[in-house]
Amino acid sequence: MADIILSVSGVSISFGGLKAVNNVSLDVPQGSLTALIGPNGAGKTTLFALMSGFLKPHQGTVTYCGQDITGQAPYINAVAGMTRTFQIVQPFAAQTVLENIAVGAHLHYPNRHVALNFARDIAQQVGLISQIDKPAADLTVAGRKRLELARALAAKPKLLLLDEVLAGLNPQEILEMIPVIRNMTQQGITVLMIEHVMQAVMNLAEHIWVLAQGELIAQGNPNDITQNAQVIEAYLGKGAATGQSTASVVTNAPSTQVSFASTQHTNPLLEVSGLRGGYGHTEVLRGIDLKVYQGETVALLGSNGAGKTTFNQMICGLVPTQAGLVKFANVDITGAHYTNIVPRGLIQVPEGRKIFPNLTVLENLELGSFSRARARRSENIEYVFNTFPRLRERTKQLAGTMSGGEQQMLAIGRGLMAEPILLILDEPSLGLSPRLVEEMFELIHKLRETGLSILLVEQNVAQSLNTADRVYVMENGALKFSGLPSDLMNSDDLRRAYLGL
Amino acid sequence: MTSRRQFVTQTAAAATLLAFPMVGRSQPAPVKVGVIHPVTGALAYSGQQCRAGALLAIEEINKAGGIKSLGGALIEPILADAQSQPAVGAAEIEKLNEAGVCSVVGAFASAICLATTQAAAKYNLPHVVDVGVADLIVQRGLTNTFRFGPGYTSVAELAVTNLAELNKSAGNPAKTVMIIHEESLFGSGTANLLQKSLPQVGFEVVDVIKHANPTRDFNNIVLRMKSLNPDIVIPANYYNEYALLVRTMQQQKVKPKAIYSVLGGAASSYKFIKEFPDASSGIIDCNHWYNPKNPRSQDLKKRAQAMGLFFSYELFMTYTAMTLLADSIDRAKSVDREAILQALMSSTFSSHIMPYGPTQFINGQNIGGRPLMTQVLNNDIKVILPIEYREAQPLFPLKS
Amino acid sequence: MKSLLGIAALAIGVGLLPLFVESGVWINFVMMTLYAALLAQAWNILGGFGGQFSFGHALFFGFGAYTQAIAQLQWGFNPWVALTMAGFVSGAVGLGVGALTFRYGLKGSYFALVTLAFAEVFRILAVSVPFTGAGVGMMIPLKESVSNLQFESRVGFMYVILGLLVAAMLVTWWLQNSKFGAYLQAVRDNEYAAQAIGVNPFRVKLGAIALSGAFMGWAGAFYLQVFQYIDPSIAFGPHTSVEALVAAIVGGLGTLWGPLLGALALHLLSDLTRNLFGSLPGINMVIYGSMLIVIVMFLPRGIAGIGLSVTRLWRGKRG
Amino acid sequence: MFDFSILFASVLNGLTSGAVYALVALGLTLIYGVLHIINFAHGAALMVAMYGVYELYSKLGIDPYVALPFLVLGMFLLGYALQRVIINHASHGKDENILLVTLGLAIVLENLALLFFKSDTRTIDTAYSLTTIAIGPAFIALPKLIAFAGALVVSAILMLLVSGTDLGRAIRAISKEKQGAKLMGIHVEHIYAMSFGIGLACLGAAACFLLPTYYVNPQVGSGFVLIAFTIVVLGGMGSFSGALIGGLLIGVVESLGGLYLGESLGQIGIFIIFIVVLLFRPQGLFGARA
Repeated sequence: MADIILSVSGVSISFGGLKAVNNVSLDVPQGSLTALIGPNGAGKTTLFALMSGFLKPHQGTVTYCGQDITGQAPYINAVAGMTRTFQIVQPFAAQTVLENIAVGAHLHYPNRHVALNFARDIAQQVGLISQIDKPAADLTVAGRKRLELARALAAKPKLLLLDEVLAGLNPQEILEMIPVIRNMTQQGITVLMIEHVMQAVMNLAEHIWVLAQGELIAQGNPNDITQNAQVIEAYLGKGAATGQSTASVVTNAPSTQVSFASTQHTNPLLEVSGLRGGYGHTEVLRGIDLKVYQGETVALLGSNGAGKTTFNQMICGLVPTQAGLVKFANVDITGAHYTNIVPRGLIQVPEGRKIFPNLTVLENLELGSFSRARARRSENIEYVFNTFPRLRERTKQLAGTMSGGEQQMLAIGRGLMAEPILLILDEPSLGLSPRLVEEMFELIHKLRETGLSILLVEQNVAQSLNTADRVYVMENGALKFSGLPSDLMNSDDLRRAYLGL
Repeated sequence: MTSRRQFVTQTAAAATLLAFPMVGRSQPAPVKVGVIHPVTGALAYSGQQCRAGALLAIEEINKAGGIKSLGGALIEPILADAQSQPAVGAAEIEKLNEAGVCSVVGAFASAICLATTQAAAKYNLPHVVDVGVADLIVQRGLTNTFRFGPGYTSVAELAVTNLAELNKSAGNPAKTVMIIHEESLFGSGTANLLQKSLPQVGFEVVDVIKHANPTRDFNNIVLRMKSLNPDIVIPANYYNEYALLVRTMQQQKVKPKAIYSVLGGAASSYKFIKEFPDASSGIIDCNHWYNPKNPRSQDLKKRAQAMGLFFSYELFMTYTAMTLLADSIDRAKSVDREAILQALMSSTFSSHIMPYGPTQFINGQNIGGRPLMTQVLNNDIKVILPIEYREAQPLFPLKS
Repeated sequence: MKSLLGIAALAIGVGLLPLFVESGVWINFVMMTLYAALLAQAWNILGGFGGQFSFGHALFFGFGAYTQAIAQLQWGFNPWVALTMAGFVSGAVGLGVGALTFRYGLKGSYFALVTLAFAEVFRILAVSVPFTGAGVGMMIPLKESVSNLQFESRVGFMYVILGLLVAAMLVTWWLQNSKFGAYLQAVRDNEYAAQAIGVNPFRVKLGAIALSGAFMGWAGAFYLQVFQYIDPSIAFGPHTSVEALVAAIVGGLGTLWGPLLGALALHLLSDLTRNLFGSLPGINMVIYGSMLIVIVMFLPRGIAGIGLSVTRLWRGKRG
Repeated sequence: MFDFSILFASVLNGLTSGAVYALVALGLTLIYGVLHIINFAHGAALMVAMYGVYELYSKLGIDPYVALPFLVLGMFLLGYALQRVIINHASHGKDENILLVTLGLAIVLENLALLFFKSDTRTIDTAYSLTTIAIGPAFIALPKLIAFAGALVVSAILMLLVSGTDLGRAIRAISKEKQGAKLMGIHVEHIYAMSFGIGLACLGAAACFLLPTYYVNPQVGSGFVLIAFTIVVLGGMGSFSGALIGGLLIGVVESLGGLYLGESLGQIGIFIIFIVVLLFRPQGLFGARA
């Protein structure tokens, strides 16, 4: 066993009610290439922040090269050779790519010219050399990920923490990045990576830690991990480990099959065709065709960075559409202003809840009926309270001070206040404990029984499949599968999309 | 809106003046005179009053046939705006110099005058200071700078002696004094002088309070006054604060034996009396004032009022400064700067509306210049001292 | 390199100006423009490169001016010596204010307002304590000689301010071509990312505010030498702070030439309007203010930003 | 050194002045809380409102207190238009530009006033301008008492508006969670403009309460901006109750400071508080951590 460069022992931190990281211990061997995986909201990025000094753990210690660096300022750690990248890329937007990299290079090369030359070498390594004079803001997602990497490399780290440097890249780009990362270890840099793109993790990492609900649930080499029932459950949800149980779930939902069949002939409630678009220069959606029929519950699956959330924002009018058509209730709402979309009853419960933290629970609900169903506000509040008894207890509490689960309920309740015709649920189970996840899906079942049409965007596959009438799988901004849950369960698409097999 | 009308008439006047040269073809070349004041910014009101005064003077002179010795050449005012900033004032002097003015009148505020006189000195450009009471202005050995009116030192000294005199003739009812002044050059300078000299004539200065411009509320100052209960209150500040102070005293029922202002911003202002007859009544002021016995001053007053302007000290001080300059140009018989400087230095200008002694400039200061003591009596401003200009008996102490 | 040649060209160009221009108006115009450019460049070091917006830069200006005055009048120093001191004193004040505000992590509007308050506090102190001459202010005697840093013609002063501005621009150039400058801009654009690669934001910001303060102080000392009179509201009043930041922003934040361009544009604008409409008090400033809004509307990246690509117009640093 | 009656009067006076400051600060804090704009045109806007009061009184003989509703409405419309038409478009959402735009607006408004009303200070002399009421040993000018009461009422109404209506909820919601608001169909630009309008409407009210005892000239606003900033910070940027309490507190501090240190030096206390609060409690004495 090589000697340990970074050792985390028993670190915990919690925000509000939520234990983001709970008593995690792990040792990173010198010169290794290891990975930290886990579903969204598992606390991976928080753990990185604790390691690199951006957060101070409430308990536990962080040891780097044999020294206790618990809560030591990030820049001191960086000087000592530990640098990190950020999941949400943080370029120095106003400066050129070369200037960005040079900032890193200056850590070891005070002289401007030397630093710039070194920065050029790094740009060469990561394949940015052709764009060094562009302003960082003009880079594509892939470009920015590379820049993130380059800037960290330029600081000549001993230990490099990579936070999802592959997320949002298309398969081609991912294939290009893999050698770049492997190359680093050959230069003797210890790499610890958070990654969702499993095929990458599987063929890069020699050792994997799995984090879920802030706790370390498994570790080992890639093969052990893929076989590990706990891991599969964490990713695919309950019952996915054993195929037939889920199958039964799907088959014992005949009612849905019928409703699905019956709606086939009528016009779809939501009809999206050839939808393209993204942010600035980067096209996130590469042509999406999707239908939701009256009374249907449709699941849209995909690893994160696949473009699901962008899709939601686009049909709700928050992100401009570049091409394609969006029809809702037989009305073309392509590129319409959000104030013209919401009143039609296309209501979204966004990823990350986006509740109003500085308002009370009641006020949040009241604003739910700001532009729709205002007349029946009080009845609807009653209805929501009956659906979520826990919210009733918290009427006067500031929403921001509630636990994640409660906030999620509030977000859904707020959405229901507008009497949605189609309800979009974006990652409703994100960051919830297993018990709450169960509750959440029971609730979705309930809503569905009321005949409400639902577009469910999820990572929790098995649960979603139990709930949905039809399924779409999105990958890198394009649909990879569309059909019945049962078909998907038995196909490899799923495992490929999630475990890279 | 009267205000708009005033504005229009005033600028119209300016316009016609500027038009004059074109009118008279046979006229000799007009005499260009720089008129620089802070007509925008914090000091805009006083600046505009000054400008109006200068324009009234020029109008009068031109109507009366211009500069005689120059074949009746008309005076052409070149207007400049110091924007209430010394730096801008200095820049405007450069502009006036290039515009070929033979001399300059201005620039109301002491801080601005310091900058403009110095800038003008570089071109040996005669600069008549209209108000600028800070004595620094004429103590720098600038040979181009002339101030016809008194500086605050002489005003303060006179104020103190007169106060002692008043007090004595009334049987020394007043012993204690409280000074309230604005915090900049004029207020602080005046206050310092008073603080030194009042004790020498037997008054005890119980308190000196400095306040900012603007001060939002004078109640706490007045409350302090209430607790110290001085016999005499001496304000030295600008119009707004002066008005607020006196009104607040009235509200708080503080009635000293006298409100005795030195260069009081509002004390001898017809505007103030019109707006606050009660608050203003009885106030004594030692300030720039015109000779009430001189009929010209009365019709100047009428002309000003006809234009919807108040006949304020800024107006007639600049008016007088302008006439002094015109007289000197006339005696210089040329627009040559050096000649005008000589004429100013040797000036014995007497045909003015001020109650001054014989004009004589020493180091640029007219030693004949002096203020008058006025008091607000039944809604009018009456001269009470010195005797030769007295219009009414002083009311001291105020019975309350 | 190109920039350095540009600065040299500026120095030579302005330096030779008096050979062709006698007009006092133009010399004065150039002098006041260079002076405004120095204010803006000083502000730009902290505001443009450091992303720390100060509304109270008059604080440093005032300290410079009063140092210049007190050193001469009360300690009998030669004005040139005083001038040197002025910059260092203001720089030190910058360190003090920075140490306080950055230590407590103030940024954005909070930093802006605290600087405003500091300036106001010292204005009131200057009015209240005797050794600044209180409200009466301070006046340096008129003794025109080079050794006394007073010149009978504006040309002399123009050379002095030119020298100061060139120095400020060289420092700015250095910011664009040095480790410190790179770190400063990194902190401006993204403090987290900067920390992750070894930048200590606190130290970097301190350096910037000290530099910025020093040049502001020299501007203040220069003002005193030219106009010879200073009082608390001239020294610490908001006017100077505003003049500095407006010129810098209008010209283009975080650029080498922006502040000079901004100062030039604004001075042309204000002189033009003043000379065209001087007889109608107010209208000149109305036009001036409207132009300010229009400039911001159409040149969101400042005058120096005209050349930049559309995407850069919209991105760039946050206040 | 001062006996009770003086202190009592001074505190009362501080409260009455503070209430009006609070009114000015309420507008500022609302605008800051929602748009995160430091509105440099606030003082100029107050000046405009005061000229409005002056004109209504001197031309149409409308009493300032009667004019209040018109002023409030007028200022609201002005504010809405300024934000929707000018600030929103000119600023490109960049702080430094917003700063310049509001600065430019201030210059324009002040000098338009100079153009139309000339520079001279104007006061209105209502029947009650100099009436005073004796409260215990202290005399308080009637208009100041009315201003005090009025300011409290207006702030109460404002708080009801902000806490009790959908508009108010939307205003607060947007200040923290723009996207969530959009998904509820709340029109962000419209709410921004509403907030700016309401912010200026407060000034309309403040003007009506000020003029009977104060004066108006083109620069009059500048005297109130800095103190309003102080109050906003003291109360916590975006906190309404904070602004109200902060206003009263500053009023008293100013009054006592003026009483003991003299007016000029007395001001220093305000700014020391200002700095200390900013350094050690930037969320304000009453605000919650942002």
